[in-house]
Amino acid sequence: MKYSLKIGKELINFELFPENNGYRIETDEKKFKSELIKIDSNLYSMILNGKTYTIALKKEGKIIEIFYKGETFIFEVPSTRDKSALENASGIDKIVAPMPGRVVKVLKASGDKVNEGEGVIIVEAMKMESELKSSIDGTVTEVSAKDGDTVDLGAHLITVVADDAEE
Amino acid sequence: MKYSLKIGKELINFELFPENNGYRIETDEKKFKSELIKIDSNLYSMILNGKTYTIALKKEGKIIEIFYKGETFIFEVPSTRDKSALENASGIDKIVAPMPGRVVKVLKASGDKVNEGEGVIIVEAMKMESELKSSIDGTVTEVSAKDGDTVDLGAHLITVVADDAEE
Amino acid sequence: MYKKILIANRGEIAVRIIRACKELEIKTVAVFSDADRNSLHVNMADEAYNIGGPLPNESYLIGDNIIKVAKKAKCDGIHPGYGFLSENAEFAEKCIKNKIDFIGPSAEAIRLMGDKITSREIAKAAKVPLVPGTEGEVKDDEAVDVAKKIGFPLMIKASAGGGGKGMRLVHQMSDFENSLKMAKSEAKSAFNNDAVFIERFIQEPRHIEIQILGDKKGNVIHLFERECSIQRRHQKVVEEAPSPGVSKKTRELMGKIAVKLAKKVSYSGAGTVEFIMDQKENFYFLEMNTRVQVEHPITEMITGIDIVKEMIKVSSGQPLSIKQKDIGINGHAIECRICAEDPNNNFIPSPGVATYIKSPQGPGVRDDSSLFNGYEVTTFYDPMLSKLIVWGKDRNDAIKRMKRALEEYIVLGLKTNLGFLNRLMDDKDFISGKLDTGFIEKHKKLLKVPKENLEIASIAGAIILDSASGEVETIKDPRFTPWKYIARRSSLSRNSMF
Amino acid sequence: MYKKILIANRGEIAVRIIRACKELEIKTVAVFSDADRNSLHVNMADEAYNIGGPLPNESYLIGDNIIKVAKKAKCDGIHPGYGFLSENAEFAEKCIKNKIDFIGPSAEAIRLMGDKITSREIAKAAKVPLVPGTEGEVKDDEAVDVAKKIGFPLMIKASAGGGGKGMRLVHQMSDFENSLKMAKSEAKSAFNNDAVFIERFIQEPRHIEIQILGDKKGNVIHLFERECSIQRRHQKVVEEAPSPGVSKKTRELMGKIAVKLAKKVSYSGAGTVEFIMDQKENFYFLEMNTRVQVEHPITEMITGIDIVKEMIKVSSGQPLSIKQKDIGINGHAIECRICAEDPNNNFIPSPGVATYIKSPQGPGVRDDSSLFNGYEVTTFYDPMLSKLIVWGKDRNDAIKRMKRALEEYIVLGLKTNLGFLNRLMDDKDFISGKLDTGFIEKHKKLLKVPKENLEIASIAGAIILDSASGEVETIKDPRFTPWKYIARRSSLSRNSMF
Repeated sequence: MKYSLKIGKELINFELFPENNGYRIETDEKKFKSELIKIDSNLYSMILNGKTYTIALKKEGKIIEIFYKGETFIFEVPSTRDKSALENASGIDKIVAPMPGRVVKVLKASGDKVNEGEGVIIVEAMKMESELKSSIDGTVTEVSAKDGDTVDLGAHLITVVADDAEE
Repeated sequence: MKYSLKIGKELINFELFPENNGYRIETDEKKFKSELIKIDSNLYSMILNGKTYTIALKKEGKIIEIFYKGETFIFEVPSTRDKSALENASGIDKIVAPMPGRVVKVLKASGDKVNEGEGVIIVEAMKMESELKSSIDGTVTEVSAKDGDTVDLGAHLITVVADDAEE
Repeated sequence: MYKKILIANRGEIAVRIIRACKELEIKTVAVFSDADRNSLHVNMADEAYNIGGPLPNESYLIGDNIIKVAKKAKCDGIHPGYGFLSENAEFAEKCIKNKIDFIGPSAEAIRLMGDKITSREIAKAAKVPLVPGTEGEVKDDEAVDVAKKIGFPLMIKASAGGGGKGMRLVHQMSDFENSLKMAKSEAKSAFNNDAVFIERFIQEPRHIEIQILGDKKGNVIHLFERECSIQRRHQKVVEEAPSPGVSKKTRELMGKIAVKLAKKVSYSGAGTVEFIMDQKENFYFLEMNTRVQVEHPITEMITGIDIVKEMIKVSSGQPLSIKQKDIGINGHAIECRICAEDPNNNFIPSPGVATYIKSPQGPGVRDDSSLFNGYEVTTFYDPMLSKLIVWGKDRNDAIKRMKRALEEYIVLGLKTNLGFLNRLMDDKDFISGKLDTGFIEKHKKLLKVPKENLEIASIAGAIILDSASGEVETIKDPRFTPWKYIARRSSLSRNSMF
Repeated sequence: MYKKILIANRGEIAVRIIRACKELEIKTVAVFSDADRNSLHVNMADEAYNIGGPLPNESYLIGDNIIKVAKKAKCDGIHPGYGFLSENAEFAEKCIKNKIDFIGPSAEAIRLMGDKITSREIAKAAKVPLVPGTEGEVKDDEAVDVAKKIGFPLMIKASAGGGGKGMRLVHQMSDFENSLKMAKSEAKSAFNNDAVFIERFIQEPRHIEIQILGDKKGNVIHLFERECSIQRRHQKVVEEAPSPGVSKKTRELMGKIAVKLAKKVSYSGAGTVEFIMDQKENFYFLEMNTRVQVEHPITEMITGIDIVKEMIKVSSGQPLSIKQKDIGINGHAIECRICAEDPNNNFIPSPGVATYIKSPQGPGVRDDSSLFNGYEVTTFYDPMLSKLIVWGKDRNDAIKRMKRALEEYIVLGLKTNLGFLNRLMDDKDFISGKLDTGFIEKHKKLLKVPKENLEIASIAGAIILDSASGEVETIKDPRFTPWKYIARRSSLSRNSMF
C-alpha cells in the first residue's frame, strides 16, 4: 500500500509491504524492515533494521502526533486535494495564532508588501509578546484580526501571498 | 440511593445522597461528605470531610478493584441472591487456586473432617510450594483436583462445609 | 516544630514542600484555584481548599483569603514557595499578625532586599562589589553625563523591573537618549513606575548565584554557587553546581561576601545572592532573592542538605543543623527545566494537554515534576512542566547522565524543549564549560530538529496509517498464558537469529 | 573501553545495566524471550533480539545462543546481571573463548566461590571466621557425633542448595536423625545431590554483607556493609546501608576480611561477601556472591560509586578509579523490593497485569523499576516489580523518606507488598534498628490491613457504583478554556471556604 504524510508544508511518501510479523517500508530514498508493538496506551516499541526505538503516539482523525527523542511531530493525513494544493501553493503563508492569546497590534494591512522575515502581527499570551513573521516575500491579501482581539489557538490572523503564486 | 459492596465474605452497605458537587455518604456507623474527581485513566482524587486521598481504581463488570495506600481491595457488586446467600453461607469454604500452578498433593479426600487452619492441598507455582488451609472446622464435601494437575487462577480445588451449615 | 503547614503555592514547588513536610511528619494544607482541582499538589496534601478563580489575582495572590484558610484549618505556618506571595513583605507581616509563621525571612529583610536600589545601597555599605553604574534612579537631565562616565556598552534597567521588561542595551552614545526614552516608557507600562538606573554592561557574562541559609539565632552559612548562564528570554533553562567557571578561591570569596550581605539584614531562611561574573572571574552583585529558588535541588544534590526542610526548621526556631566548616561539595549536579514551549519559535509557551507522560528513573536522577497523563498547561501559569535533576561524580558524568535521562523522558501532547536540551548535552562548547548568558543565541543550531528524528517518526506514522484503528499489534497478543503455553510450545521466529 | 555490550538478562537489572552503558557511551544489545517483547529492557537498548521461549531454559539460560547473538551483533562484552548465567563458570569461559569479555570475575573465581564447601575451605585458609560446623559433606555414620560436638540449635543445609531448599533447623537431639533424612531427600529432589553439611544455628541472626570491587591489576576494595535482615521465605525484602547494628570497629574488620578473601581468588569485578552476625556483633562467613547484587544501589547511594559502571570499566582492563582511603559513608540508604505478592497469604507470588502505575519522585528517591502500565507479571520470572531506594542524611531521615515514597507509589491490578512496607516504616522496632532475620515472623501484625484503609477504599467504591459508566466526574470538565473563562467569570463554590 502507498501512503503519504504531511508535516508542515512537506509531503512524505511511503510504500508499505507486510512481511513476517512486521513491515518492509520503502521511501523515495531508503528501505526499512520494521516492527511496531504497542506497549501502553500511547507507547510503542519500534524495531527498525534491528535497532530499537521508543515512540509515543496519538492518532485523532487525520492528525497523527508522534513523540520521538524529545520532539513532537504533528503529521496530517493529506486528502487528494491537499496533495495537489501542496504542490502548487507553496507561495502562500497563512499565519495563525500559535496559542490562545490577545492581539496586541496588527502591523500590516491588506495590500501591504512584506519581505520574508518581516513582522506582520504582535500577539500576547502567558505574559509574553511575540511578533509573528511572514515566511515569504509577498503581499498581504487578508487580515482577520484587529488590535485587542482575543484569539483561539489556530485562529487565522493574516495571509501573505507570494507575488508569483496562484491562489 | 442504597448500595452494597462485597469484599471477601463481608457485605458493606451505604446510602448515597448527591449534595453540591459531591455526595453525602452514610454507612451504618458514619457519615461522610465526599467528592471524587478523575485525574487520569485510573487515578482519582477524593476529598472526604476536607481530607484528600489519592485512589486508583478499575471497574470491570461487577468487580471494582481499588488501590489505596499500598493495598488492593477487590469489591464485588453483590446480586440479590448473593446478599441472602452471604447471610447464611458463611459456613462454606470454597478453596480455589490462588494463581496458575500445579497441584503437588491433595491432602484430604471427600468426607474427611478438617479443623480450621488445617492444610487441605499443596500447590506449586513460581518455584514455591504453598499449603492451602481450611478457614473453618468442617467436612470436605467436594474435591476437584488431583495430584499433578495444572490449574488456572481461580480454579476450584476443594470445598469444606461447616458441620452446622446448610448448603 | 510545626504541626500543620499551609502551602500558598501550586505546581512542582507545592509538591516539593509537601514532600518535605511529610518527611518531617508535618500535616499539609493545599490551596487551589478553580483550574487546579485535579493538580498533583491537591492530591498529595492532607487537606485541600478552593480559594477562587484561575487567574493568580483571583486566588494565589489574595493573601487575606489564604490566611483565612490557614486559620480555619488551624495551620501554624505558611510556606509561600517561589513567585506569588513569596517576596511580599506585607503578606509576611499579616501572617505574623495572625499568629501564623511565614516560612521565610522577616518582612523587614524582604522589604530591604526586594527593592533593587535599596539592596544595592545595602550591598555597597557591606562592601559587596557592584557593577559600575548609577546608585539610584537616574534623572533625565544627568543621564547623558552619567552614561559617559560609566562607558559603553551599558545597560538601562527599570528599578522595579524583572523578566527583561524595561531593559535596554546601548552600545554607543548616539543610541543612548532614544533607548532611555523607550526603557522608561516600557517600565511605566509594565510596573507603573518609570524609574530606571544605568550600569556597565558585562561582556559574555555568567550568571552565578550563592545559596545561603540563615537561622533566627544570627547564624548564616552558604552552600556554594550555582551557575545559571544557560538562559532564554532572560530566564534560566539549565543550572549546574558547582560552576565550571568558578575557581576555589573565587568560590570562597563569593560565599563570604554573600554571608556578609545576608547578615547585614539579619537574614533567616533560604535566600540567594545573585552575581554577574565575567570570564576572568570578576563578579558583581546583582540582587538577592529572599525565597527558595527553582534551582535549589542542584545545591541539595552536591551538599546533601535538604534546603526546604532546613527552611522549615529554622523558621520554627531551630538553629541551623550544620556548620559552614562541615559542608563540602560532593560531585556535580545539573538541572534542566522542562517547559511546554517551542524552541523553534523563540521558545514561545505552548499550552495544551499532556496526553502521555513517562518520567526518567534510575541512578542519580531526580524528577521534580507536577506532570501526569492529562495534565493541562494553561496560559494562567508558568509553562514549566518539570525540573529534571541529575547527580554525577563529576561534571562529565553528570552531563552523560542528564543526556540519558532526557532520552528516557516522554511528553506526548505538548511542544517541549526536551529535544533542544538533549542536543545541548552533546554540544562541545557546553561540555567544555565555557558558558555565558548569550550561549543559546550563539548556538542556534541546537534548535534545529535533526532530519533522522523526523525520519524515524514518519516511519512510525506510516505504520500507524496502515492500521485503521490506530492500534497496531503485529503480535496479536504479546502476553502469554503460561500454563497453556507449556502444552503448545510453538516457535516464533520474529526477529530471531536462529 | 567496550564499544557494544550484550546484556544477558531481563527486567530491572537489564535496564540498570543499559543505563550505565548509555552513560558510558557504550552501545547495548538486549535479548528477550517470547514473553518479553514489550519489556522495558527491549525498548531501552539500541538493538534487541529474540532468543526463544518464555521459560528460562528456553532462552535466558541458553548460553550458546546468547554468545551467537553477541558475535553476530559484534559485541565485545557480555554483562550477565544477576541470576540466570551470572554465576555460571562454564558460560564465562565460553565467552572468553569466543573473544567476548564476560563482565564479571574469572571463571576460576566463580568456580571456587560458587561451591559452598570449596568457598568455606578457602575462607578457612584465609582465616575468615566460620560458623562452627562440619567442613564438608557430613556422612550418615558420623552425623550424630558431629551434631553433639557442634551443639543445638543447629542447622542442616544442602551443599548445592539455595533458597531454603534442603534446609532444616534442629532444636534437640531427638529430632536430629529424622530431620537429616528429610533434608537429604529434599536436597536430592531439588538439586539431584543429597550432600548436606551441618552448622551451629545463630540465634536472632542478622544478615550482613560486604560489597567488594576488584580490578585486573590485583586491587581489591570494599564499600562497607549492607544489612539485609528483613526477609521472608529466606529472601531479602528490605536492605539498608550502613547497618544500624554494626559498629565502626566491626565494619572495618569485616571489610578487611572480605578484601582478604577476595584477593585469595584474585577477584575482579563486583562481588559480595555474606556474613551472619549475632546481636553481639560476632560474625561468620556465609558465602560469596560472584556477581552484582539486587541491593547494590544502597551502597551506590552512600558511597557515590556507580558499581555497575565500575564493573564494566575494570572488566575492560582499567584500574579501579578509587582507593580505599578515599571512600567514606555519606548518609544512609534503604531499599525496598516491591513485589507482586500477597503478604496476607504467606507472601505468595501474585501474577497478573499492572493496569496503572505511578512511581514516586522527588528528592532522594530512586526507583529502579521495569514497570509500565500493562506490565504483566508471569509465573516464568521473579515477581519483583521494582526496587525503591531512598537516601537520607541519617537513618531516621531515610525511613521517613521511604515512607513518603511508598505512599506515593501506585500499582493497580496486582497484589503487592506496598502496604506491608508502608506499615514497616512506622514500626517502632524497625525504627529502633534491632533487626534479625526473624523480624517479619515476629511482627505479623504488620501484615494486617488497617480497617481505615478498607473504609476509604469502600467509600470510593460506593461513589463509583453510583456512576453507571464507572467514570465519575463531579465537575463535568475540570479543564478551563482560559479565554472563554475570562469573559464569563463564574464563581464555583466547590469546597470553598468563602
